Amino acid sequence: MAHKWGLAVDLDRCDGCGACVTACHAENNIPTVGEMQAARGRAMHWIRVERYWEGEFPNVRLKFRPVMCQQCDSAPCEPVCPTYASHHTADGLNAQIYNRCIGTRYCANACPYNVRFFDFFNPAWDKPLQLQLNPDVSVREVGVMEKCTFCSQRILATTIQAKAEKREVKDGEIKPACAQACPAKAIVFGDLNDPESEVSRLAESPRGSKLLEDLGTRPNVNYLQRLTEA
Amino acid sequence: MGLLRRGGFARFWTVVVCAAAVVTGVACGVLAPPKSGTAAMTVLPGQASGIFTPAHSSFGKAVNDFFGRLPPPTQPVEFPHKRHVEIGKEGPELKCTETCHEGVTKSPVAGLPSVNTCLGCHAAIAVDKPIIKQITAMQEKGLDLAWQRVYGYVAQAHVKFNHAPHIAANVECATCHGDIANQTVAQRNVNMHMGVCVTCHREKNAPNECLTCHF
Amino acid sequence: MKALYAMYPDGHAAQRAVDGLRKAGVTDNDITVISAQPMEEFNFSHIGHKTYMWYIACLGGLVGFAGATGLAYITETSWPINTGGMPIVSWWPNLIIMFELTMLGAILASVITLIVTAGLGRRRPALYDPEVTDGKILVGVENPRDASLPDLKKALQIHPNISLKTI
Amino acid sequence: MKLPNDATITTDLLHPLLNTSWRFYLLVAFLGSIVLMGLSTWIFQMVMGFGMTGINNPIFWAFYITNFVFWIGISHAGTLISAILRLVNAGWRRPVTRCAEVITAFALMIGALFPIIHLGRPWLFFWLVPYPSSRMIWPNFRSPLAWDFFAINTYLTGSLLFLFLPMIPDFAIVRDHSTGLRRKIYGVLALGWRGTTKQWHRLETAMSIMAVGIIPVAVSVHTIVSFDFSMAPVPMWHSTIFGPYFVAGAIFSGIAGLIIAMATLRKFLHLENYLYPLHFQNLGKLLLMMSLLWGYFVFNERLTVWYGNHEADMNVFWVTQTGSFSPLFWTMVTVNFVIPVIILGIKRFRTITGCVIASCGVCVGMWLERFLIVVPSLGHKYLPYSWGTYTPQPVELLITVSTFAAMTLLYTLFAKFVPIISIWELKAGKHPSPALFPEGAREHPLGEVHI
Amino acid sequence: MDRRNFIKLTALTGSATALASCGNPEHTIIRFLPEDELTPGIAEWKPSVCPLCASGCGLTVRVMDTDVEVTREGQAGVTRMAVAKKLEGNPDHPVSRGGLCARGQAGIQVTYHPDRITQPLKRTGNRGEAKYEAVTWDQAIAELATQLDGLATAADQKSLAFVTARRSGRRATLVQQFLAKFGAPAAMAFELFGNDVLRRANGLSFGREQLPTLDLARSRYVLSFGADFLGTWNSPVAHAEAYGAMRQGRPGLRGSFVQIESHMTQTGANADEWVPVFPGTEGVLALGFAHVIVHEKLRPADAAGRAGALIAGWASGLEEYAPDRVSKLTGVTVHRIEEIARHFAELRPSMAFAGGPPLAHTNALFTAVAVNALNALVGNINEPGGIFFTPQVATADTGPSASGAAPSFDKLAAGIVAGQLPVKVLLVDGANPVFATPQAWKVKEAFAKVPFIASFGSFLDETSAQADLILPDHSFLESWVEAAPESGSLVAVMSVAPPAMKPLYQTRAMGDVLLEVGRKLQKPLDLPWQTYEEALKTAIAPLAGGKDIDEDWFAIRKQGGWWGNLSKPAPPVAAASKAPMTFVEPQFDGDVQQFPFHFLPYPSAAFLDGSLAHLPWLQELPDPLTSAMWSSWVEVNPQTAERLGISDRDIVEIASAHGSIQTAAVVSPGLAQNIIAMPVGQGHSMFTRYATGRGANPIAILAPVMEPETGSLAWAATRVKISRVGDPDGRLILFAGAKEEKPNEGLR
Repeated sequence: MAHKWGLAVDLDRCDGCGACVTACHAENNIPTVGEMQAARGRAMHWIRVERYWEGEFPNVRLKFRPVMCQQCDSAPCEPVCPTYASHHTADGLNAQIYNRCIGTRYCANACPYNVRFFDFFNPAWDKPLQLQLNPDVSVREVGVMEKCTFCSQRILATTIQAKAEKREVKDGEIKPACAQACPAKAIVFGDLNDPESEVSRLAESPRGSKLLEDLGTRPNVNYLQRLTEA
Repeated sequence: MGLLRRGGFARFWTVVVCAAAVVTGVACGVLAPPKSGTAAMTVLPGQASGIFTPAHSSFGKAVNDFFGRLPPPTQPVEFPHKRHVEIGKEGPELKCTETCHEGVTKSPVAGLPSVNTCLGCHAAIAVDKPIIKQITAMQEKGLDLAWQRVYGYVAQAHVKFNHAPHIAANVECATCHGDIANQTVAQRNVNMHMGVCVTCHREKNAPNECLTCHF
Repeated sequence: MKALYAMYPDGHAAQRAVDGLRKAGVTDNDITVISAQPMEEFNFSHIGHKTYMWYIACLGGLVGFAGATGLAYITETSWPINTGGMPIVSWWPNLIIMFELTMLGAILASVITLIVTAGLGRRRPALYDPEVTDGKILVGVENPRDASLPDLKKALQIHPNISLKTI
Repeated sequence: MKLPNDATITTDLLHPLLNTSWRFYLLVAFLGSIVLMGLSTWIFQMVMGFGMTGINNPIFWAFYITNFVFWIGISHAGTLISAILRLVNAGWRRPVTRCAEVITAFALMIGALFPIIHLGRPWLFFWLVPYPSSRMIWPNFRSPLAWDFFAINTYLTGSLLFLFLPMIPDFAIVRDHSTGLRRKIYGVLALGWRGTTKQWHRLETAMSIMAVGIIPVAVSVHTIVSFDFSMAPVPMWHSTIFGPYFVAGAIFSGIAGLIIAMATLRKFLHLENYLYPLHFQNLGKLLLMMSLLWGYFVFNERLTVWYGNHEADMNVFWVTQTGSFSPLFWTMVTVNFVIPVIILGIKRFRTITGCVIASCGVCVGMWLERFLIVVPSLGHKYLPYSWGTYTPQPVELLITVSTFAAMTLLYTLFAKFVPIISIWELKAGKHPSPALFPEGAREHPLGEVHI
Repeated sequence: MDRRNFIKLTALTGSATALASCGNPEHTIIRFLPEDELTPGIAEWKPSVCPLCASGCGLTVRVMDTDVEVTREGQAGVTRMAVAKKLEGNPDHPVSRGGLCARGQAGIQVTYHPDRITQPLKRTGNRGEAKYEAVTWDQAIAELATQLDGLATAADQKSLAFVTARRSGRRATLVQQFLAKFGAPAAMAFELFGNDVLRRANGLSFGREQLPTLDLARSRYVLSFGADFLGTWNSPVAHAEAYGAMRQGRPGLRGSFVQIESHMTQTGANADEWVPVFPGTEGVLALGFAHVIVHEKLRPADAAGRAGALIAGWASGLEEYAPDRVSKLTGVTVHRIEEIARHFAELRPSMAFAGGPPLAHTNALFTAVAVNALNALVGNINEPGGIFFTPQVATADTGPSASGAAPSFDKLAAGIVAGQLPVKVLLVDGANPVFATPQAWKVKEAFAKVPFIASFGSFLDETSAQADLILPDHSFLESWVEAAPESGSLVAVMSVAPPAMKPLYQTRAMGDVLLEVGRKLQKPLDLPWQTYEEALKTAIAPLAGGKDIDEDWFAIRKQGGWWGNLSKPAPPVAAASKAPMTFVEPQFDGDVQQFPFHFLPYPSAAFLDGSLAHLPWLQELPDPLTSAMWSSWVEVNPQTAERLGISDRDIVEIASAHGSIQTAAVVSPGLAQNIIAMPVGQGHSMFTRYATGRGANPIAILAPVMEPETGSLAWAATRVKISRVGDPDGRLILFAGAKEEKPNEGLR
């Protein structure tokens, strides 16, 4: 049975520390664009922790929400790509194929979550910072789109491993960088087709909801709402 | 052409042309690359300098990559594959996938042997041959063989070929590498392009998803 | 080639010349009338009127349509890739491409027909006289049979001060 | 006003072709330098990286796409208009059609260039072409950009042919009036045109077929351009009105462009005897109609959004109505609606000057309209945390400017090498045989027959 | 960094040398013999310990075979090395439990930082000029030895001073032994956001001079007095893990959490109830709660025992802390006080703790003791879901103790400047006092007076730049690394791990250098170990208590440390005699009229006290609350901003009686009208290319107000004035989108 990879983000556990953001940078060779480019609104964070203020002092509340690619089942970014660079895989991933991307940036426009990022320049690392680069992930060059892949390199490695050992992938065996780093264990990754998996169990939660559900994008990320009172 | 036959227009056009010159000048001015975003640091002795980037160092390289032209590999020594494979046939102690390219069975990368590997055997065998002398000398000097990849892709293809699963699926090395067993230095025998991979994957109904190789 | 022709100042003269030729038993196909503009209102301008251009254009359109349909279907099924949960062969979007190629087919077909049937871009010399561009109208016969020459001359000589020309 | 006769028509209209003044070279040099600057800017942008533009996250489309839509819009001047006029056989079209069709051809070429300029990796644009490759993968026909590719190519091919066919007889005329090399060249271009009754008839049949064909294509092209936006679930983009809205806007700006072009030609090529105030009045009426139509569409678009009161849409709505984009918005409304309606609605203002003023306003306004469609929506999508703003950078401005120069340059060159008014059509319209006239008919200076 | 985008970059896509996995290397490349024979493409996981803060989280390091550019005998070439690729939390480690914070993730960039010091350096230019020449290790060590011999011959060993970050474990022991044997005063541990007050209070209340371990996971009601425990305070990773469990780890039971602070922190943002109070009155509030609890007979007063006895009038029912008075003092409504008090007493297990700004006032000790008393009253000490004290592994040897305690840092500086403390040789290890101290302390002037300064730093920061000799330490991935976590774990922990990779440069572990210097002295110090590793092994291996010490050692270093129950845990220290304390108004520096605002510097989520500002990942990490990157800012309450005509991104000047700084304003609803909050971390005058000259440093303008009992800096006790001095100039970079006039605030 094919997998259907999904995330569950428990906003009641998330404390907005940003560990996932840095972990993602480390795992996926996301370039640090630098002060000037950041000022131009070109900072790349495949996962970002959105924060929203509510109310005024002293009755002020703050809410965090980590937003990464929602890997939508009917993703608006996919059909608009003229070269199939953005498309859907059999196991429910929203793939972005860098080498096929010609940089129309249409997908990024179509994405309601703004989780797609464009390489405005060739990335650059002051030597020897590049020694940290993860050989399992491409270094994207100028002019291509990139986005959260659910750490597909980890998924692939584990599935190959499992295949070599003639077994199924165990639940919780695959962890994207963000889930692995998260100290509060707020991010859970797993197979939504497997009813036993942790992520499916969380998806059942009454607190569960999906981001911008009304747009009909059918995301594969479940957000478990933060409770306001004990 | 009959444009502007009235008087005074000559003057007008001269003005316009000057304006054009100014525009161009200004253009070049504003197009100057932005200044550095960071304070210039005094580089201390022994500190690394320079940057790492996927950009091409020259236009020529860029064009080559665009057309997928890889420079022909030039190996440091004339490694006789044929000879070693023959020996491998005779005895168990020499196997492509165990002795020199041991990564191939368990890793994405097959791996290229270092001098140490060579001298594992050649400390005793054929020590008088000049080529062996040469590499022995290299090891003493602390140098290694700078093998060049024979195949391999331009970076812009973003291809990640994982050897291990292919070996596990009993794909012959020769399928992609050609009959290296009968060559001295490895040559680029097979013209590998995406079509080859896709066709084979379709025949063997291996995953044909882009993400299998491009990520 | 040889030809016998005369230049006429206006449509009426040309019309008379044409009628004369017809009387002389020259079939419409052998009569050549050349003018610097179409002269719909004169009967002679209907020589060689018959054409299938409209049908050919429609045919071209059909070809384009078929081509587009095939292209879309074949390419989409040759490597089925799911985008946004849409069907692999999704006809709504394909309709747009099919429409465009249909129109392209029609347009190209009609232009090609024009070039072929109007004998444009041919190399071989044809009966022509630059005076035409000054508003004169040329009426003549190409490769007339020597026997019929006198009758033709008579037919073309509708007025004394019209000078017959031969090549 | 003396009416031109056959002879004067030919001499007048061939005059620019047959003798050249130094000012022509000066003008070409001037425009050429700007175009070159534009090209080098583009190369600079490619070499340095796309980041030289002001594009950012989340505003991934801005100036280039605005220009793309704008030029495609302008391109609707010619072919569509002249095709319609041909079909209804409006005699006053005769001096107008060619200048119009030329605009179409060149505006399309320029417009089609912009999607390539705006690509992150322009050198790979050919992946949009469906051709068999070793990759065994094809373009995605589900993408509006693929539709664009087909639509624009069809329209471009059609327009070029539509422009070229009626030029053949004129080339023949030039051929017969020139000598030497020029004669050879025009001889080739004339495709051995003689003007036999058969040729004339085939030509006119072909023209009417194409006129029938080109109109739906033109409509489809701008509808598809509008699909680029309306297919995406972006606030204020995802709207069914965009198709007709864009087509109307395109014709609107197209007519404006045509009026400006004609006025320029009339002035500099001294075509007062061919382009009468009547032409401008007629086009002015068209423009007025389109202006009202445009206003109607804008009102519809805004009203539905405001009434629907969807949160995300309203963010964009207010940003354009009262927010940072409001100055642009209200400028647009003024120059696209208020001014044209005033000028063109009042008969005594509907002079050549009046039309030109209105048209210039409309060109600016329509450019703004496209900008206001593209940018504010992208800057204010659903999650406020990822909102953004946009400021154009030098490269974008320079490339934009250079395309206007390119348009002028191409037009100038065309007017230099091709009779800008169709000689034979003019003649054909000029002297219908009295034999066909009912009694009491009088001839209109433009070949119209008024009973 | 932006510069780099324009150096010889063509946009013409990827290069052949991007990664080892693709393309052909250059023909002319020189290869040296591989350092490690690792199977290329296969990752190894090695244990390590995160040194970036005091929590001592255990790491696992992903190590892979990589081509590294190196220079051998002046010849540039490439060699294959096993280098670290990614840091993850060690799932077995009792502190990190598999998690890792953003700072820890970025720690890997310390090793690969382009501005790392690669070899010993000797100063050639003036101090602070950053002009250095390369010297060999032998020369460097000889140099240091000569200096020390100079002191020895002059019988002036006392004038050797050693400044270090607060360190535990063998590294500290080694330094202490070194100094003691040499005859110098003990090392001075300097940290800006220190917790000495809390340690002292815990010592007084519970006999444990250490930070508390919070058993959040099992708690039902958490009362935090200003402690940013999820962000920067104490042991954030352990806290976050437990916090997650507290919220959703127990089916049907969700712990609630109240944050009492005067400026909203990342932690406060997660609170169910956020209670702003007047700065410095948190102690009163705590006693207000206690008052309610006692009076409503929810708990008997004597339940507090020793901790309660430290509060004057505790036994008599805390009459002067009646809710109405407390309400006046703190600005919290009576109703709220009573409500929270009842919850705290009833929803048990509950816990209360204080940290951060409340303990940075002149009355900090009172506050801490009061909170302890509240805790004790409800009986949360060493109870599940309450507060624990991690058993401490004794790593200090019974060697000679240092001759004379170290003076507090401000006194040292003052002493040097005044010439009373003639420090002749100053060794600096891992501290950056020149940056992290108020200008009023005149540390830079003091350093200028010291004849010889040697630094073990890996980077040229404000302090290292003063050094005459730099003996660069390994990065933590290249050397033996250890940590004895003071808190965060319920069992005793001693983290230790071998190098995860070979050193990239000619650096040396500080421990080994000290040992070698000790040997090289004219009068060798005969320290009991030859190497740092040996020092670690001798103390840590026995913890396992196995037969074969080598086996134990192997097992320990393999799992990245030892943890478990100590055979003989240290007993609580006896009660120090202390007069019962009463609330005294906190003292603030600066006249209220002239300086109307409380100035509240706080450790930034990314840089802590600024020691991490050199890591590009952290510079580009959006701040949790303001989403600011690459910049520093000051937070102002909306009403205040409106009153002063300040709007977002405007440039403002903050002036205290001791100086002024300029930075960009962020209008934030998360703090009271009379408070100005500013993150610490930016404003380095010299700290690698990424941090130099960026933003402003709030520490500089702090008043030299000290907490009297412990003599630690009361960094929240400064008053300032703020004024708009300029329009936005782009120095503040926000990741969050610009707000329009019709902002969409709510979550969708």
